[in-house]
Amino acid sequence: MMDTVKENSQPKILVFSTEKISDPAIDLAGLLKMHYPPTVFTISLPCSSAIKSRWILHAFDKGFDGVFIAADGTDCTYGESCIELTSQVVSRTQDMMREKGLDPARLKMAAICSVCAEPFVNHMINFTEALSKSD
Amino acid sequence: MSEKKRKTIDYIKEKRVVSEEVKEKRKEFVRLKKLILKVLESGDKTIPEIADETKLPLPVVTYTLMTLRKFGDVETGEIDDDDEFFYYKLKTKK
Amino acid sequence: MMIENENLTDSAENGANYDVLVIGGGIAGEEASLNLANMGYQVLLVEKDLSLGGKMIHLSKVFPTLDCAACITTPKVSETMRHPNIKILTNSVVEDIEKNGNGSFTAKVVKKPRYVIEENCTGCQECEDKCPVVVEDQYQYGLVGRKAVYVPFSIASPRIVAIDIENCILCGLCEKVCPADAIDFTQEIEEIPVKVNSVILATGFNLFEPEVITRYGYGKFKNVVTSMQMERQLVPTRPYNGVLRPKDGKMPDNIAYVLCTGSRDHTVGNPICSQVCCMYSIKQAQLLLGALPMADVTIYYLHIRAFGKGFCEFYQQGIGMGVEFVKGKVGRIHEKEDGNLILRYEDIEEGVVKEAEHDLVVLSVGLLANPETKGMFSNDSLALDAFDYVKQVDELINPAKTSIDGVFVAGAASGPMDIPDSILSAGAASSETASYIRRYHEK
Amino acid sequence: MRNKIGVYICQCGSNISDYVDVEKVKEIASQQEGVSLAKITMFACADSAQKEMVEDIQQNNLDAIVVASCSPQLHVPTFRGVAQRAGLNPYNYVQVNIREQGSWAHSDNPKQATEKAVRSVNAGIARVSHSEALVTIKISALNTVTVIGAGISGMRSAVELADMGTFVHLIEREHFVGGRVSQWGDLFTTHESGEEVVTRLFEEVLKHDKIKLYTGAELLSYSGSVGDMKLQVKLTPRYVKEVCNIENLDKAIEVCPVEVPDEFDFFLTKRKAIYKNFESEFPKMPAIDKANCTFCGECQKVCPDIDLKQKEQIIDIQSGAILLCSGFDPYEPKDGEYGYKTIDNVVTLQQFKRLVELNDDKLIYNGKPIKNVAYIYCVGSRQINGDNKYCSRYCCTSAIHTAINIKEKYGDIQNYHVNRGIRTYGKQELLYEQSSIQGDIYLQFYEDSDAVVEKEGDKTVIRVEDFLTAGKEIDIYPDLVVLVTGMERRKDTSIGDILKVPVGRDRFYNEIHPKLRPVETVIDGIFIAGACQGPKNITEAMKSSLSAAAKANSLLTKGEIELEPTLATINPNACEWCDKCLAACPYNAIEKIEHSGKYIAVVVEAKCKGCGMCAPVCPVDAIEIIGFTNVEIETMIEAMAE
Repeated sequence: MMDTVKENSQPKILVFSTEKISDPAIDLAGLLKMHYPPTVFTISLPCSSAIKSRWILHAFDKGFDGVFIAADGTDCTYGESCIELTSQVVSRTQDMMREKGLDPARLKMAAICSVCAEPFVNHMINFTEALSKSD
Repeated sequence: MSEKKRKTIDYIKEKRVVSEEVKEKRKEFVRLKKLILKVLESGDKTIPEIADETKLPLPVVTYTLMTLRKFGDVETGEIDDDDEFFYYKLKTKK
Repeated sequence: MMIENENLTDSAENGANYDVLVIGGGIAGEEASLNLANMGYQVLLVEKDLSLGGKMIHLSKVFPTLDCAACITTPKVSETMRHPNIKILTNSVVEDIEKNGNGSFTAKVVKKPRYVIEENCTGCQECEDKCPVVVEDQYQYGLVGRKAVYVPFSIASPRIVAIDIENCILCGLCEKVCPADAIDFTQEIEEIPVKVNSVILATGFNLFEPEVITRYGYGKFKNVVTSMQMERQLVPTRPYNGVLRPKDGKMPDNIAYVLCTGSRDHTVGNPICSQVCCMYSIKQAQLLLGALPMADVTIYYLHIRAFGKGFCEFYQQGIGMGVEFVKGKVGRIHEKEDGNLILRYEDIEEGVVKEAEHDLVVLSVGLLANPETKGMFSNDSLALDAFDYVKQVDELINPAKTSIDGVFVAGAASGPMDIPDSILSAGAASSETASYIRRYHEK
Repeated sequence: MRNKIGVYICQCGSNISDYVDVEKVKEIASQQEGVSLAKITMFACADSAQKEMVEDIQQNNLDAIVVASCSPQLHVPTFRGVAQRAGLNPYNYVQVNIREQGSWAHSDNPKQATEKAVRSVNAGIARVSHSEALVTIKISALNTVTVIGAGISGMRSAVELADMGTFVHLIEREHFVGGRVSQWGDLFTTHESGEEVVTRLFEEVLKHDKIKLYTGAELLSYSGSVGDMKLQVKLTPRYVKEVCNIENLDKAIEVCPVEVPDEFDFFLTKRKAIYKNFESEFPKMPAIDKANCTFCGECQKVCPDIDLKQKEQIIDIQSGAILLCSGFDPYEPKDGEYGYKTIDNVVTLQQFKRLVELNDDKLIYNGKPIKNVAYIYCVGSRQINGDNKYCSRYCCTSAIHTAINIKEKYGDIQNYHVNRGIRTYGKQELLYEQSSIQGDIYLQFYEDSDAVVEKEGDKTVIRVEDFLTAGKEIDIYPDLVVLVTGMERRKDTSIGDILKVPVGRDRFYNEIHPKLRPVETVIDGIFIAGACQGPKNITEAMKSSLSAAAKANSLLTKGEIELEPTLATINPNACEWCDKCLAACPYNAIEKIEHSGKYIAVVVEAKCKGCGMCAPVCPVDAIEIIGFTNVEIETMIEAMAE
């Protein structure tokens, strides 16, 4: 599936990960030499509920095709409210995306625990595939 | 880096003897590995199919195959129509 | 690797090398070490395994919150690894602990060779890739193989390789390919004498080995597995590509749990309840229903001990998800030709013996005392309880106190315990230790 | 802006350089704005490489460094250390992951792995160029803990804290210490009595000059934050002078005309308005129960040590942390629940235990000798219809232990255990075995059914559908029915309300995390221990008390608390107080203040954890997280997108 996409047209994905929970999973994917598209870039934050809509919109503005939030989910060390607040960030941003004529499906979120290497890789492969189809 | 340069394997070779059992175990794994990889050359197979063709006991095939999968010789394919057994295939190396 | 001399002298009061010797780097040992290090005490943490993290780091998710065990353990492990007041020796054991007249202790730490220069190894695994030897992987409980030179497991700490010299064929390939010159076959056993002001035993527990109960056929019937083997199958870093039968790789759809395997059983010499098996089985059952949506899971139990905070609700959640609970004592297991298993059990509700067929059986094995703890002390001086756990001599008021003043116990070394209780017990041990040090060695 | 940046690209042996063209990465990095040197290194983490970096920083006056190597999880402290040794602020350092998230993840595609590394390093350079020099925030902390509740948990924590060198204010609402355990008799597993345990602990408390005990003390208000917490406490007088003649006081009790049911004996006996519990209880003198005293003055006539003119006092207590050990209430069955209060021979386990303590040779209740005792389990716990879905943990063991005791004490007794599955976990299993061997009979009702207690003529009958005999209905005619009642959170929630400690589904105080931080609450500096956090037996309560003592001591012992400087900041010019950040903050770290004629929000540094939950909810984007500011994140995005 990846081979059919020309290299320079591969969709670019920005991942917001978290220092304690999802970043270790993304590292683990590399450790286990699991491959995902190299057009995936990561910015790590303390907690996924700290992501600002303006950053996401900025990423689309600058040429990213998709933004993926590798959320803490229930493992968040800062408390249970993380899940709800992160979802609010997503829905608020998706509203803004609609207003700007951006497909809200270009913003995705999933909880990635610190050993969820395989789920992360699958998310990246599937998201890349979905984004290249929609283009 | 440390100043160590000499190959230290020579040092331990003078002190230790490798047991026959360990040597045997290694040979046996190489044999199993060859048998299984050979069978997979003709196409994707489930564990019972591999066991059938290689005449190896089922648990031996499972253990060896999963080890080969772990070290990147074999990868997982689709599941069969009854949702019971996965097919396994040779990993295409670049 | 040598211990730097500066660490061995005058780092603690009273001419001792360390304020505390913590034995065991599982969750209890880490918690105790961190508490004391944060109070400013110098800690020597000795772990017999190649990595910190104990049993917990190998678990999937943990009851009753279902948060991932690795997400909880690894931050604690790395905090321990980095703490300036904690010195860690892995692959090492403690011998000859003896109490001195002034309230301090001498002991001998025996550091086994890893054949790898710890500070040089970057964990790149190039050697592992080339190593021609495959043996059973003890960290996957024998379900797959590993190499003779290997990183213990992917989230190990330190995440560096070790050479299993017993199974090494001395081909030297690892040394040849190592880009960091980290392989060193000249390493020998090192004996390091230490003087410490107190000792914490966080030596944990052993898992019951079910081969003893021949009626269950563990070892003979490959589709009878232990709960720890199932735990590994449920982890993202699992041995297989999913939950599969070890015999033939079939995806199971009718799984049975046999509770109290090796617990509450005089015939195996362990009459007490292991405290965690009910809950981890209910947890695994819930995870299995998630991983295998079409599967049935049946738990054969005597009593469900869902006693802790949130446990009872978790048990009800299991019932709600469709886990079947049968009050029954499993007598014998037979294997059919297709690998399925017939369980003969006494249905306690109806008072009759019944049979049921399952395609995978998980033995919920109990916890046993770690027999090595007592041997660490000279002259049999450490008292044990009737089940060989470290005896708590003042259980109600000083729960960490042992028969030797200045030696304290943390976690499952004093009896079966779940993770929250182990953490609390380690907290108790750190308080009692700090007070002891103040009483005897300060001022 | 930093403009003398040093960049180091690590080969990691060949782990990175096999797949990533490090030369190319270095070339492009060296052309970035602000970069004054770029180098390739074999192993950045090696000692020699670290020394080289220190020299580079000092010789070239570098004002920031970037190391592109492995995961920040592994080496951020290493390179922060390098910066520090070279005299550079450790926060002017950024690590870029080109191994786990570069060469290894994309070893199948070296060309693109290189591309990704180039952009990631450029992003790192962009980020570091906006980085600020930060210093760790230090707040001073008073090495004093206020322990609320002088039951066994509170006393045990207080003693340990004092042993470790922390000063303790121990405040107890009642006039006597010891809490619930002083009401217990013989205890599993050591066979000490509750009275003995309390006495031992209390003697330790008395010995310590680092513990100040206040009885009759009630928390009124709380302010401040970790390190410096202020409490206002009301002291109710006991109307008895501190130095007094015990004999006279005993006479005073005799002459007191007021009799009320004694709660210490769970209302099985009566006491006077001037009263004491047991001999060793603190202080060894009675107290006058203000609520029931008529102030008739009879006692004062026989005892000059009584002073009915004592006044209420309000005092201020200052401490660095608070440890809550406020305990539990035993579940009080509703009238008619299993015949409680409607059938004469139904008592609770707590009452039964007092009854056993009060009856030496023969077990007698309401004048009748007791031969058959039936225990109904899970009263107030694991409720099918009620709110208490949880298991109270200690009651199975406690009831069985009592059943064994009474058989030993009185001989000829038959025990019936009507239960919902016995939970004698761990070593307590042996008690269950022992009681079965002594001939106790166990009947188990179904999870979703219930036992029924009724009057049948002059007899009391328990009807139970017995699970163990395939649902056969069995009737038992006991002389006494004991309701094995569980634990509930304290009915009086005033302390929790004042301190704003969150509660869990079971309404007990909630810890931050049951495994990682079981004695800490979301409020920094407020700890919980013992049964106020959830049902516990004595050993378990002791463990949690000692754990909390360890945590509180290690927090305060250095006299100051260090906080990471990566906290939220609020731009006072932009902020238009709307309280959204306050609502989002899980740590209550936002305060409303007046600033240049308007209300704005400010971050309380001592409470902020830097999680950033407040930042996205601000409608005017006034909040930034230091180290993750808009300019840092957005320039990174630009570098990655190029």
